[in-house]
Amino acid sequence: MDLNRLAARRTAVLAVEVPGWSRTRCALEEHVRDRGWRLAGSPADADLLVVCGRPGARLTAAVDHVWSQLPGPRARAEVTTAADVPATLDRAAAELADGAAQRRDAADRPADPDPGTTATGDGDMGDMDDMDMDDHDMDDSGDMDMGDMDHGDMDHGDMDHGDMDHGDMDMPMPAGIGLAGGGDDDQLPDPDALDLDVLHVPLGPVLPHWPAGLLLHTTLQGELVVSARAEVLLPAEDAPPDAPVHGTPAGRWDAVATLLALAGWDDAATRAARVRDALLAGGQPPEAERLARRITRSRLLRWSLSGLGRLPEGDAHDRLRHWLEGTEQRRSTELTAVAELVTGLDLATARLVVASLDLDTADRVTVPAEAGS
Amino acid sequence: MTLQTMLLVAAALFSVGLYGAISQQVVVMVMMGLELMLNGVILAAAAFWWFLSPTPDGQVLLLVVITAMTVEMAMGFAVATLLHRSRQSDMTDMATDLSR
Amino acid sequence: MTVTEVSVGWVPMAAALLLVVAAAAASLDGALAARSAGQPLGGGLLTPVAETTRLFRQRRRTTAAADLPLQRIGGAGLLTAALLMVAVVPFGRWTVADLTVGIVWFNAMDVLVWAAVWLAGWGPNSAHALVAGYRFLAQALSYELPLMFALTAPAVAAGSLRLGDVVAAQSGLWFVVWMPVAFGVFCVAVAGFSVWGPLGAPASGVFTEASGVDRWLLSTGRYALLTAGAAFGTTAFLGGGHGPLLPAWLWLLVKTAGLLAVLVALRRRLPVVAPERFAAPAWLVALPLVLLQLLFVSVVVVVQA
Amino acid sequence: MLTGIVFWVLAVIAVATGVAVFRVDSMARATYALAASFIAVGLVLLLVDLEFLGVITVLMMTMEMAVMGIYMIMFMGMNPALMPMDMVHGKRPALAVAIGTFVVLAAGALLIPWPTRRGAPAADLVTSLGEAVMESKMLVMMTVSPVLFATIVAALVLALPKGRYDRLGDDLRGTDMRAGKAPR
Repeated sequence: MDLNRLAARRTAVLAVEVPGWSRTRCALEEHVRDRGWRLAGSPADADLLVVCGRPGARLTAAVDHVWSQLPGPRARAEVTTAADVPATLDRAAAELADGAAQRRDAADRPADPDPGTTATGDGDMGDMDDMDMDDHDMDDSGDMDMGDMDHGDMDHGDMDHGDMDHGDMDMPMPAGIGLAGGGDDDQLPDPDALDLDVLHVPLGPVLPHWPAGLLLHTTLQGELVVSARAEVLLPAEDAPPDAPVHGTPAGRWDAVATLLALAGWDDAATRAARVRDALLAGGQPPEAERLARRITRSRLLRWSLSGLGRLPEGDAHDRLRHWLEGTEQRRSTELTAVAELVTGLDLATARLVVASLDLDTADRVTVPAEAGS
Repeated sequence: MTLQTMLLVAAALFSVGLYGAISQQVVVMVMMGLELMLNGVILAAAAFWWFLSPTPDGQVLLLVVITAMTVEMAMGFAVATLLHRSRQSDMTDMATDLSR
Repeated sequence: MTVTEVSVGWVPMAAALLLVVAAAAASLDGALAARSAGQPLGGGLLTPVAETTRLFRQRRRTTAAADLPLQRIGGAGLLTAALLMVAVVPFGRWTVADLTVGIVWFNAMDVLVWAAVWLAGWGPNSAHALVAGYRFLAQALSYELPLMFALTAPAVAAGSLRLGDVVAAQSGLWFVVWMPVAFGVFCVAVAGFSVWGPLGAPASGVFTEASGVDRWLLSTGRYALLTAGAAFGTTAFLGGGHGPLLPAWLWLLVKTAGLLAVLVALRRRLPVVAPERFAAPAWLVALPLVLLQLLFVSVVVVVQA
Repeated sequence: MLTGIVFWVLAVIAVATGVAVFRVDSMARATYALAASFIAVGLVLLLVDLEFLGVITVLMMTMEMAVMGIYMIMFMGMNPALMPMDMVHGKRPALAVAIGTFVVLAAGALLIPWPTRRGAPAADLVTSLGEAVMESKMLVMMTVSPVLFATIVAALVLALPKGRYDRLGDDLRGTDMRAGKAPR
C-alpha cells in the first residue's frame, strides 16, 4: 500500500463551526467518522482545516491564524451545506495527497516559528489567537518588563551589590512576546494568595468541542481563571441554508457527544454522535435508549461532573441527564453568566462547564457583555 | 577511579554548591546550592565507604544524608512559601529583618 | 528458575519487542475505536502503522520562544523511561539487567516520567501544555505514594527487591491472590504514569502543540509505558513466567498482553477524572488500604517464617 | 577500565550540570540541570555497588526537582522564554570562598595518606543495609521517622496558614475573608 494512502487513513480534521452552521458541522463529523478519519484535538494535530459556514471578518482572521498553525501537509476547505460535505472532503483529501502542491505550500511558508504567534502586535490581533500561550494579549504592555515581576517592587538601594540591580533590569521580550506579569499588578485576587503570574489566554473561537464562534477572554492566575469576558464572533451576513440542530432531539445528542468527548469518554461520545447522525438522517436509532441508560448509570462520570457549572436548575450532570431524557428546558444563558460560571475554574474544567451549557451562539448574537472587569 | 579522584569530584560539586548558596539572592536558588553541596557530600561518603570501610554502617550514614536533604527541602519550600505569601519577596536579602 | 543476564547486544531486541507489544496495544485501541464508530475493525487495526506514517510525514512545528531542548528531552523521556523499566523485567530465563534492586529501579524510572511529562508541557511555551504539565505533577503526587507501597508488598513477600526472586516466590501462589489491593492500586498507578484512561486528563493538554515526530514520540512513549507497566505488573503480581506447558517467556508475553488489553479496553469505557478530584480518593482511600494490605502481607510473612 | 571511563563521563556530567545550575538562563533549565547532576551522582553510586542508595538517589532527586521546578517558576515567575537571569549578590567574594574551599578540600583529598581498606563489602549489600537498618542501627531510623513526621507537620503549618479551599469554599468562588474582597 502506498504511504500516502496509508497516512490518509488517519487524517485528522479540525472543524470550525461558524454560528448557525451546526447542521453542516454535524454532517462533517459524520463523514469524517465514516471515512475512518478523526477529529483533531488541536491545530498541531490537524491535517485538514474545514470551516463550516461563512465566517465574519474577525472569525476569518482567527481561522487564518489557526491555519498558520497547522504543521503541514495541510489542506483547507470551506463548506456551507451538509450536502456538500462529501465532495469537499474528497477535494481536500486530494489536495492533501498532492505531493507537489504540499511541497509548494511548505516552501512558501515562513520559517518557524509560526508567523501568527509573533504578529500579535496590537490588542485586536491578540484576541484572535486561539490556543497558544504565545499569545498573551499585548495590550497589557505593563506586564512586559521585569519591573512588574515578583521582585519588581523591591528596593535594592541599600544592598551591597552595586553591579547588579535586578529590579530595574530591562527585560527583553523574546520573540516579541510579553512575559507573564506579577499578580499584584492586575489587582485580581489570587485564590492561593500567592500572587502568581497572570496570563491572558483567549479560549476559542477555534477550539474543539466549543460553542461556535465563542471567544472567551480569560485571565489566568496559576491554572485558575480569575476573570473572564465572553463574546461571540459573528458569521458573515448570509443565512445558513440548513436548519440548526439546536433544540431538536439531534441537538440534544450533539450536546451529549460534545460533553462526553471533553469528559474523555471516547466510546460513549462516538456512539452519542452516531445516534445524533441517525436522528438527523430521519431514523430512530434503537441503541439510543441503551446508550442513555449507560451514560446515566456511569458513576465515574457522575462523580467527575457533579457540582460543575451549578445553575439554579442543577449542575452539569443534571443537565446531561435532562438531555438524555429529553426533559431539559431551553433557557438562554447570558454571556455574562458564562463568564461568571467559569471564574474560579481551571482550563479543562472551564471547557467542560461551557460544553455543559450547550450554548446556541447563533441565537445569541447580542451585544458582547462584559464580565469580570 | 580511585578514592582521590572521587573525592576531587565531590569537592568540586561541594564548592560549586557553596558558591551558589552564598551568591544567590533567591531562597530557592540558595536551596539549590545547598542541595548541590549535599550532592558532593553523598559522593564523598560513598567514596569513603567503598575505599575505606565497606560496612553496612556507612550505608546507613548515606541514608541519613539523603533524609537530611529531604528535610532541608521540605522546610526550605515551606519557608519560601511563607516568605512569598507574607511579603511578596523571595530574596534572602529581604528577610534580614528576621534576625533583628 | 534462575535468571541470567544477557549481553548488551540484546538491548535493541528488547526495545523492539517493547515497541511491537506497544504497537499491538495501539492496534487494539484503534480496533475498539473503529467498533464504537461503527467502522470495520480491520481499518482500526492498522492505526499504529497509519499514524506513524502520517506523523513521520508531518512537519515538526515549533512555537514561538519554545524551550526546544527541554521539550525534546521531555518528548523522548517517556519512551526512554519505558525502555529502562522493561530492562529489569525477567523475560523468562533472561533479563537485560539483573539488578538487586529491580523494584526500586522501576519506581525510579516511573518518577522520571514526572520530569518528562512536565518538560514536554513546559517546552512549547503554551498555556494549555504548561497547565497540563503542572496538573500531571499534581496527579503524580496522588498516585505515587500508593504506588510505592503497592510495590513494597511483593518485595516483602518475596524477601527481595530482585525481580527474579519475586517471580520465584510466586511459583506456588500468584501474589495477586493474596494482595489484590496492591495489584489494583498498581494498575491505577500504571494508568497514572502512562497518562492513560481515567488518569489521562493531562494528556490532551501536553499534546496540544506537538506535531510530527514529537507527537509520535509522546504517543508511542505512552503506549510503551503502559506496556512496561503491564509487563512489570505481570512479573510482580501475576506470577511472571510461571504457568503450565508453555515456556516461561511465552507465559510472560501472554499475561502481559492480557493485562495490557484490559488497560486499553478500560480507557474507552471510562471517562477521565480531573487531577484535583483524584487527590482525595488517592490519599484518603487508596493509601490507607494499601498500607493495610502491606500490614497483612507482612504479618503473613512473619507468621510463615 | 570501562568503569574508569564511565566514572569520568559521569563525573564530568555531574560537575558540568552542577555549574550549569547557576549559569543557565531559565529556572526550568537550572532545576533540571541539578536533577541531571544528582542522577549522574546516583549512577556513580551504582559503580561502587551501592545499588539501593544509587537508585534511591535518582528516584528521590528526580521527584524533588520536579516539585522544585514548580516552586522555582511559581516564585520567580518566568515563562519558558529564555532570558538572561542573574540574581546574585556578592559574586566575587562567593567565587573566592568557593575556590578556596575547593583548593582546601582537593589538597586534603590528595595529600592526606588515606588508610587502606578494612573489611570487604557484604555479598548482598541490599540485605546487609536492610539488616543494619532493622537491627544495629534501628535507633537511628527510629529517630529519623519522627523527624520526618515533624517536618511534614511543620512545613504544612508554615506554608499553608489557610488554603484556597478554606477561604473560598470548595468551588473557589466564595468571598475571600482574609483579603476582605470578593473575587470578581
